Amino acid sequence: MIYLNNAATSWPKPEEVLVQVNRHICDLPVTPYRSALHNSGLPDDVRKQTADFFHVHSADSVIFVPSATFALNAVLYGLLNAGDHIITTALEHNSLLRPLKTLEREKNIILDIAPCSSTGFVHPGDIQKLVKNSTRLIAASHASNVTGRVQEIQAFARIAHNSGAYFLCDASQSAGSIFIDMQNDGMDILVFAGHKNLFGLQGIGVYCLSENCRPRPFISGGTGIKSDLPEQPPERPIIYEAGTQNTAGIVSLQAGMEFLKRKGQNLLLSKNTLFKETAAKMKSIPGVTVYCEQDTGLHETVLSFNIEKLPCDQTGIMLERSFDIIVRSGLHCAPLIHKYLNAPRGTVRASFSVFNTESDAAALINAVQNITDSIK
Amino acid sequence: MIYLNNAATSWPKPEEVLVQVNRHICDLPVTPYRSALHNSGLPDDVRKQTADFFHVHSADSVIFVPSATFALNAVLYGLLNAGDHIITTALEHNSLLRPLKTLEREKNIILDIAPCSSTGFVHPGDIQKLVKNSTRLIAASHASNVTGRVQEIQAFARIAHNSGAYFLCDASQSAGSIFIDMQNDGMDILVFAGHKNLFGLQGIGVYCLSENCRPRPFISGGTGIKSDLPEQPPERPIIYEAGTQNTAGIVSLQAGMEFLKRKGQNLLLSKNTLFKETAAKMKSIPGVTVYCEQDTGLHETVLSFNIEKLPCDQTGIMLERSFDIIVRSGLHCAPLIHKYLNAPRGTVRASFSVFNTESDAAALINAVQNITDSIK
Amino acid sequence: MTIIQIKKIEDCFDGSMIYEIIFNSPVTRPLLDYFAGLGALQYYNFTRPFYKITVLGKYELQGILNESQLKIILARDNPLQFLEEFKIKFKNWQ
Amino acid sequence: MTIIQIKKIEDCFDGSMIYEIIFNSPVTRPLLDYFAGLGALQYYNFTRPFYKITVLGKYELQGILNESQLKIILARDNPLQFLEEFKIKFKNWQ
Repeated sequence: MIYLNNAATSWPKPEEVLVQVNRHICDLPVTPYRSALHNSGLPDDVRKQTADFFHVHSADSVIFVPSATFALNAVLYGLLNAGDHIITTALEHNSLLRPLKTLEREKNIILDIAPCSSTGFVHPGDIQKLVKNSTRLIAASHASNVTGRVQEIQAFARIAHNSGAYFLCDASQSAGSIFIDMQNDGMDILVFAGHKNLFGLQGIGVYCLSENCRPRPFISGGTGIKSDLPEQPPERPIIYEAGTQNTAGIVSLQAGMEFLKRKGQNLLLSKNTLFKETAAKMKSIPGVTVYCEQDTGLHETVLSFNIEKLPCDQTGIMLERSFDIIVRSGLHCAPLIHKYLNAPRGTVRASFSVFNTESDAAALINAVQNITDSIK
Repeated sequence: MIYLNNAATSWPKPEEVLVQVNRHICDLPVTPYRSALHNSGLPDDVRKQTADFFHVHSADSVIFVPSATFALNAVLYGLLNAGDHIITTALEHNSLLRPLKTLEREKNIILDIAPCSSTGFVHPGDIQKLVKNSTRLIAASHASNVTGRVQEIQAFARIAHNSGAYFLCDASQSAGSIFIDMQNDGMDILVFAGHKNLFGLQGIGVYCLSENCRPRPFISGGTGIKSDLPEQPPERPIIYEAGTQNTAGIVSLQAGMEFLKRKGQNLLLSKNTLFKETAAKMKSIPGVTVYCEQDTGLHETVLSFNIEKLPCDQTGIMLERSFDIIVRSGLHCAPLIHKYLNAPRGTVRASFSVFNTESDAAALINAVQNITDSIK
Repeated sequence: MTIIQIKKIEDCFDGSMIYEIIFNSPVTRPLLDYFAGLGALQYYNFTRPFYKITVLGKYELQGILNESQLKIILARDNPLQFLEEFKIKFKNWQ
Repeated sequence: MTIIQIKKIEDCFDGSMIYEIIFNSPVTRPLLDYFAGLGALQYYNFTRPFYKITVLGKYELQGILNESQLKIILARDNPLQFLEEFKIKFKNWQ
């Protein structure tokens, strides 16, 4: 079985993730925030490592949550009020679009969606055009989860800050794969999932806030400390963290970041090379459409394509059942981009991790070749 | 090290929890809801098992969430509107009290809190007295996480239903330890944590809804299916489940329930006996106050006490550092009950799991005896 | 040969009517040929051959030869009637 | 002997001022006796002896003899001044 669905969840995980998670489950449970007398360093050490990894201004502004979806809901509900104008893009995942759509209906926020090119690139000028006096937030993906195209986020940030708005970057697809410097990139809110290119388990997400970005808390509950306060305590991080955390998930994220810090640079270079070569080979197969621009621009290693005469779902099943290659087909939870790709029913997406090999890529190309040959 | 903080998080976990979680992390990731062509049974098999375990009317009404705290926030925000009257109790955890306090401030709900006895028992009559025409919800713990006292929840449910209100039962402390039949007990909303008496990992919680209880969705996002809908799809369970789930947590919950189904009955009987004997011994130590009624009523195996001349935090540290016994001291995130216990600074809480032995209990009694002897 | 389970499955689109049909034994070549007689067959002769049978306006069958399950994608108007129709057709084969 | 870390820790009450003080070597009996001279000592002679020194109106020290850390619970008025005061007292011992 060849796994090429890493954009959904990376697999396999590095060995240290398994080892550390196991150790954690076997060890005595920790009580976050409380007395350090038997302190495992959880979760505060991981907060520091995360702040370091993404250059967040302070470890206390790193918030651990169950998913990037939760993070986006929390920040959007906590930040937006009736009449606020929000600009987002056609690339976005339902984890961003759906809460915005619900807020549009329930809270009368005003939503504008910038278009993208046929390879999933959002021109900063198209964002600039949408800016109004009431613009409070520009929210955009760092990289499309469909085409992999990396966006000019520093330009988005500048546009936001020039108009007195916050810039939210959804880096779920890129974190761990493409270098992110929260402060230098001008992000007010950085959101990402732990289970993709950071190699954590499913069930851990993170958001990081700039000092001046202060959403209302989205959930409240037990904090272990200051329990006498009737509402959530006002200081970071606990203002945003209530209830028992997914500590195994936090440990897995830590192990994943340590793995990347130690081995990431070389592995990521090889992964990018493999991706570019595979994209080029895929493009050269007659009857195949590839939705990326492998020659220009920075790319996450997500290869979307279609075999022209086949529905994407059918190609997906054939690859999985006849060729033992797991890809994903359909909209990839990003419903708006496909109009721009001219692929209204979606794409087949092969997404690579650092553990994929040349032989995996060759098997994919061979299978697609085989399928297109059989159609003739 | 003797671990008596199982009411916070149970430890150790049964071996099958470790084995199944490990297998899950090593196995290919699953895509919930989608094509069954490589179906691991996750999470729908666990939904069915949970519905069976707690006698929920339908597996689709079992909702997996990151924590009981999340579940309570989701249900309360999804159900309550301005002017709604809610009755809760002095026993409750901040995971219930804090969202209600926030809703009182933000959404103008009206909140009444029923008192409890000096052992943490809420008389149903005291709930009945608070009922109004506008009462929409009665929300109460199944068992106090401070005194362990189990409540007469069927009476609470009757009061709720006679007044056209919903009954929400927070069974975080009791689920897996005390038999729960959602339908027979008259619960409209059953909430619990997976990491306590159900032996799952931290980071998994559940809520179950009766057919007619339909909160608005609290978060929205990717669902993997029906991605073309602009908002969350309307059917259960996905209306309430957005984003990547903590699948390792769901697997751990499954393994925990299987463990309890196979071995629970005998182990729980022994645990209760051990608890009653330990409570009786603790009561007999001069200078110790015990906050339970071990002779009357049903009890979760949570033993709260204080050494009269010592602050609870000091007793807690002494037990941990001088005697290697891990308990928890303070308010236990339940800030209102302590007034009724006449323990305004909190209690020391020793909480048992089925893995605790007579020798653990003897060590606790011996240590407390030792401390009280040293005070004289 | 009988159907042991019919399970609704989903794709990315609201309103899709797709079921997985699980048989108690594999879909062999004679059965596939019978199914093919109901409509138009696309057959991909891979090591594990993939088939797709289109019964125009009614349903589409997709699966792998010698596996015990197939996917039926039903037309959106009257899908359950077409599912019943397929079940009867299958019964008639036996 | 020096302090290598001072870490704010919390309890269940808002406004509590509690720090954990970590030394580069264990609190031995002579140091404990010195601390005891600053206020009133409660000493529990267990296998791992527990001590508590109350400096009335200022702070309380709690720890285990021969361990390298202790907890200081500061009075709520002017807590940081009392923390400084403790640090000076500790320095004076050396």
